[in-house]
Amino acid sequence: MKKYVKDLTISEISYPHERYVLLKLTDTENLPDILPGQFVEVKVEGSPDTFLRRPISINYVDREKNQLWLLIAMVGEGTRTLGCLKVGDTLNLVFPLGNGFSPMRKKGEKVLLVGGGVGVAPLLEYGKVLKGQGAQPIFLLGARSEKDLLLLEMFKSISTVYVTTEDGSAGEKGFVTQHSILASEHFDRISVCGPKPMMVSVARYARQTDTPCEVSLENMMACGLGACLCCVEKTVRGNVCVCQEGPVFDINDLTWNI
Amino acid sequence: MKKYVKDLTISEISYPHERYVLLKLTDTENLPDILPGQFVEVKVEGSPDTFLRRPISINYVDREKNQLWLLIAMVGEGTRTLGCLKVGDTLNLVFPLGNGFSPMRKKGEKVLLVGGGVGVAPLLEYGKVLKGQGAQPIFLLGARSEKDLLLLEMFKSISTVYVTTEDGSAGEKGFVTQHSILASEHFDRISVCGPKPMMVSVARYARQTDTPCEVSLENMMACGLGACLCCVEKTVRGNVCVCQEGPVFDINDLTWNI
Amino acid sequence: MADISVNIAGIQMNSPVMTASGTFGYGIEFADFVDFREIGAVIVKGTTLHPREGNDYPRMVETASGMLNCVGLQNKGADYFCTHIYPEIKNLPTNMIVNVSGSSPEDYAECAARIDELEAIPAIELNISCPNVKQGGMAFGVTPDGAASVVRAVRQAYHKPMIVKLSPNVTNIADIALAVQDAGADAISCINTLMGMVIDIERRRPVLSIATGGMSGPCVKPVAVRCVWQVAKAVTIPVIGLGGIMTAADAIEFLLAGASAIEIGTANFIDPAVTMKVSRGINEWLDAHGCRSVQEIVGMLES
Amino acid sequence: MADISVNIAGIQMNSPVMTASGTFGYGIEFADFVDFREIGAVIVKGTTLHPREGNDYPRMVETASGMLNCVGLQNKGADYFCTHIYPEIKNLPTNMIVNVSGSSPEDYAECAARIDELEAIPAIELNISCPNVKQGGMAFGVTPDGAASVVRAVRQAYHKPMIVKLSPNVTNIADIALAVQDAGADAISCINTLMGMVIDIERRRPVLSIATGGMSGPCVKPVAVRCVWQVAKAVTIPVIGLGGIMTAADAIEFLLAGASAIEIGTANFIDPAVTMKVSRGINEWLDAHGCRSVQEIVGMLES
Ligand SMILES: Cc1cc2nc3c(=O)[nH]c(=O)nc-3n(C[C@H](O)[C@H](O)[C@H](O)COP(=O)(O)OP(=O)(O)OC[C@H]3O[C@@H](n4cnc5c(N)ncnc54)[C@H](O)[C@@H]3O)c2cc1C
Ligand SMILES: Cc1cc2nc3c(=O)[nH]c(=O)nc-3n(C[C@H](O)[C@H](O)[C@H](O)COP(=O)(O)OP(=O)(O)OC[C@H]3O[C@@H](n4cnc5c(N)ncnc54)[C@H](O)[C@@H]3O)c2cc1C
Ligand SMILES: Cc1cc2nc3c(=O)[nH]c(=O)nc-3n(C[C@H](O)[C@H](O)[C@H](O)COP(=O)(O)O)c2cc1C
Ligand SMILES: Cc1cc2nc3c(=O)[nH]c(=O)nc-3n(C[C@H](O)[C@H](O)[C@H](O)COP(=O)(O)O)c2cc1C
Ligand code: FES
Ligand code: FES
Repeated sequence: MKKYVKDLTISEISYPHERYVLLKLTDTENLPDILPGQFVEVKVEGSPDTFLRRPISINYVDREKNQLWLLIAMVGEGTRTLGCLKVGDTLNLVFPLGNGFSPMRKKGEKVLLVGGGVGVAPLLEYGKVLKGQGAQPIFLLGARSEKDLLLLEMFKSISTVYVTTEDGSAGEKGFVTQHSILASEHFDRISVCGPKPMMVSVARYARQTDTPCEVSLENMMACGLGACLCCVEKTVRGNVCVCQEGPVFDINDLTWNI
Repeated sequence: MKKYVKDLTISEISYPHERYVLLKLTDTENLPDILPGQFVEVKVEGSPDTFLRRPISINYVDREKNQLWLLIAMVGEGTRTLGCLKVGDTLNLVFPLGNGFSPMRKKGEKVLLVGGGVGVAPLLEYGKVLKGQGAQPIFLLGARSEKDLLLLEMFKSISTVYVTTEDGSAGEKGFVTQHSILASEHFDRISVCGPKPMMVSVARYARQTDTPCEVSLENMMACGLGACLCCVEKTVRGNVCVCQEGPVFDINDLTWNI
Repeated sequence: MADISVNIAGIQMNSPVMTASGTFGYGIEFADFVDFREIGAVIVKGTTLHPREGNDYPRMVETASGMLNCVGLQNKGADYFCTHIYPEIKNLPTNMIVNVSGSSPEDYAECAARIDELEAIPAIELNISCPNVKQGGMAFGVTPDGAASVVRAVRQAYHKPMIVKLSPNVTNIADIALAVQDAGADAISCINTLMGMVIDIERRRPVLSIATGGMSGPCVKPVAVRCVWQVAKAVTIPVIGLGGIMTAADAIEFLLAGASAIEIGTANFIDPAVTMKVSRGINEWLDAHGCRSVQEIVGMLES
Repeated sequence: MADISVNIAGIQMNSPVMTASGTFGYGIEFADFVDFREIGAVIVKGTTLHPREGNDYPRMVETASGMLNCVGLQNKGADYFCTHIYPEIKNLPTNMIVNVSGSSPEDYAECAARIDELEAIPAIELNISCPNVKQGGMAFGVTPDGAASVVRAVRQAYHKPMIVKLSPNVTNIADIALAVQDAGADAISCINTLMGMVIDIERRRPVLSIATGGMSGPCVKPVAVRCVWQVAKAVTIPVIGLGGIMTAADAIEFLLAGASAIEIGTANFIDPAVTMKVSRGINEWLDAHGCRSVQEIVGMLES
């Protein structure tokens, strides 16, 4: 897939949560082809402590408005600087990067999309695309408490959403792997994005139930292009670049202890 | 004199010229004692290329409003970043630094204050103070053309202003040292701030006419406190720190070839 | 338009701008961003005789105006390179130079000998300065004798132009430069990374898997310019300068310091099109300063 | 409140935070900003036996996240220090340590002997690593033998604690550390500046008057942490870490790497109160992490 480096203009900004910012970026030309699960490398201007670009998943692609959305957790200098941008500012992106989630494998398949924290970001686009292809995506989103559930209405507009919160303020109380849906329903496959411990426990569940499962990793990156070999993950084929052969991996390719 | 490091708030911003910004900063406490010709060291936030503070002369002190003015030429990354600040932003200053211009030496003395480019900055405060002390300051300001004359009305509100412009668009055509006032009037002493070649030629005139003369230097500085010894100027007493024993020097102390 | 072509030890280049090994993959990763005809050479990933898995993750940490890496020469070995990668890159329209590493002079020589057979590879860059492998090049690269022994061994086995890449982590880089010149190097490139360390204070351990790593990026530029200046004064063979170059102005600094060409590494991560832009920027600078060729400024410091 | 007092080679300090030589004048320049009781020591300007005018202006240039300087040890000499400066600073409520330089072992020793007589100076720091004077310390500091010869000479003449300051511009800093330990050093401080160069491309000449200068500031921190880690592993005497420290978190990095105390240099130019703030910040960090004293973290890297 052809990659681009270009400036997109921020046309909308919202703050779904005090620690998160949602940037809607508009391209002057048509947006290029993008697969769900791919990411961008963002250049952060005006932050002396941010030298490298920052990898951010593509949250949603709105072809009608020619918009690309980024949902960003403000965790450090770089992402906080992104959170201070204003409508009309431009953002320089290298994109689209990485492999993306699997496309629909069979018509009508039931795919459970499990997200935690800001890991929900790429699942929105993925759910939309799967549904468009004729699959049946179902979301299972975990958060600390109700207010930490991000873009819930958007997810609901696409498909069924199950929720767990650690404090029980919304959905079922507990972690995603404790949700009753996992016991009561069968899924053709699972895709997960979120904190590593969450991904590990979902992968464990998948392995136990013999469900195909892919996870989206967030290794530290320098180039995002497969050139520097900094972002490697150990796999059954040896060290591979998460930015190029990932960020999405079949759990059977990884050497995780599950 | 006691030095401070503190945040002042920008209460007014104007652009007397496309390449200059005038910042009026307000202190929450009373401004400390400040001598004309002293300077501040400004911390520039959000500019990855600006590591050190930037020395800027104190342009004017408005005790009624508790304001300190900085007149800044946007020449590089640091000063351009200062030019993008907004009302309400704060600026961290270390001040007041340096020795300052000579106070009035005798009642009614006629002091010629010669400024060029952004070098006019400290002369505004100096003229005001001299006048207040009972001296007779007279300004001679040089610029490339009429539009490059900065804060002219402010200068006029204090005392007589003579002007030269290189293109003749205002005042007499030529350099400050060519102004007819130098031939026609006698001055008790001269103070100069501006580009080095200008200071050298005024110093030469002063030497020829036996007029006491002081100049304000702009050597590159790191600490501004006399600690690092980076800003030295050769003097008859050896290398001395411009930030501490200057920026104002009697021309007889310097080893300039005049 | 000024003439920015250069000839480095017999390798004719369209531009003095090359890519630094380990930062540009095999070139193809940047095909969407760079017109290869506009750059002088692509220096590909460090290649060793045998395959290497490299160091464990994490291999990278950001620093003030730069980064540390400890990739540790991950690559599939010389044979794999010759049979699988070479065919894919040999027709890229620029000089494809292979960066060669090893753990003994014999190792280096054997690896170089394999590359020697590849027609479309006009030169190698010998990395005797990688700080990230225990038994790797760094041990050789830091003494004049060690450096010379590797270069002599490779010189026997390799018959095309040989660039030798030096480490800045030494007391006297000019001595090492002289030793590798005497041992048969055709050109010298410097600098490789500066050895550094970052500690994660919350976890109370080094961030990088092998504790230390090599620092690169704008933060090292003054050290690199100094090294190039010292080396260029000492040797008669061409010097290729690198370390922290982000802009054409940075590149001009190296050329004035005595470099006949330059490489760009870490900056490719910030802007994948940077090599092409710097190449054009050098040309514009030369035009604006009335220089007809890049040669007119190499080493032209006033004194 | 944790106990942040430290004892470095017999010098009792209220805090592990000292000021780095050449960046804090004689201390008095910072009297309006710093409460001296809150810092461990002020290490004053480099002092030499005879007065020195230092290098010509320009002596400073900004770099990416740092700066280069080539002050060149401007000072009025040991006698002037003893008669004019010492009386003014001897009552400052902290340890006043004199940084001593020279151009021969005898020179160093004679200068140190003068300082030995000053009751209120509890220690000296021997600068065998200044990159900015031709005939200066750098030549000694870069070989184990050279370094040891200076330290031995001074050890004869000076009877109080002696800190020896090392250069990072060497192939193997641990070797030099061992040599100065064997020669009688009571503590080691590292690093001094990294040698670099910046070229003004418009004027086609080096910005600094003597072409090269010493780099300091955040850009050198990873190199400094690595040096401290290497030295602390090699020696048994205390190590004082410095190079690019701006915050308490930076200081903790050095302590974890094995430094028993730290110095702050260039950061004083950005925030004249930084030493006091870092000292307080270390205390807060220790409290927040359940440590009762700074000793609990010195060298405490997990492996
Ligand atoms: C493929 C990929 C997709 C991502 N998608 C998103 C997304 O859609 N939304 C989002 O908010 N974040 C996403 N991240 C994580 C995001 O890149 C980091 O949060 C960001 O780089 C932190 O930058 P900073 O300057 O704010 O923080 P820093 O000050 O650099 O670091 C703050 C904290 O974040 C951690 N961190 C820094 N960089 C990374 C990284 N690359 N990966 C993981 N942790 C890191 C650090 O270890 C540190 O604990 C993604 C990461 C990857 C690799
Ligand atoms: C005592 C003193 C008082 C000053 N007062 C004023 C003032 O009132 N208003 C004002 O606009 N400027 C003043 N200056 C100059 C001002 O400090 C510089 O213009 C500023 O530091 C440039 O910073 P920058 O990041 O924008 O430019 P940089 O990118 O750092 O440099 C741009 C250009 O400015 C030159 N420059 C950089 N620093 C200095 C410096 N310290 N002195 C002289 N030239 C420099 C560089 O050589 C370069 O050519 C004063 C300087 C001193 C020493
Ligand atoms: C991620 C990474 C990997 C590198 N791998 C190699 C390598 O395999 N061989 C080599 O000679 N240099 C390697 N280097 C060093 C660079 O080629 C270059 O010498 C150094 O980064 C300084 O240049 P820069 O500041 O422009 O990056 C690597 C550098 C980085 C950042
Ligand atoms: C302007 C300046 C002058 C210095 N003078 C001396 C000196 O006289 N003696 C010395 O041992 N170190 C001197 N140094 C080195 C510092 O003490 C310190 O080792 C170095 O700057 C690294 O620390 P930092 O990054 O915190 O500044 C000087 C540094 C600077 C920036
Ligand atoms: S980030 Fe460079 S290879 Fe993945
Ligand atoms: S700027 Fe440091 S002594 Fe003047």
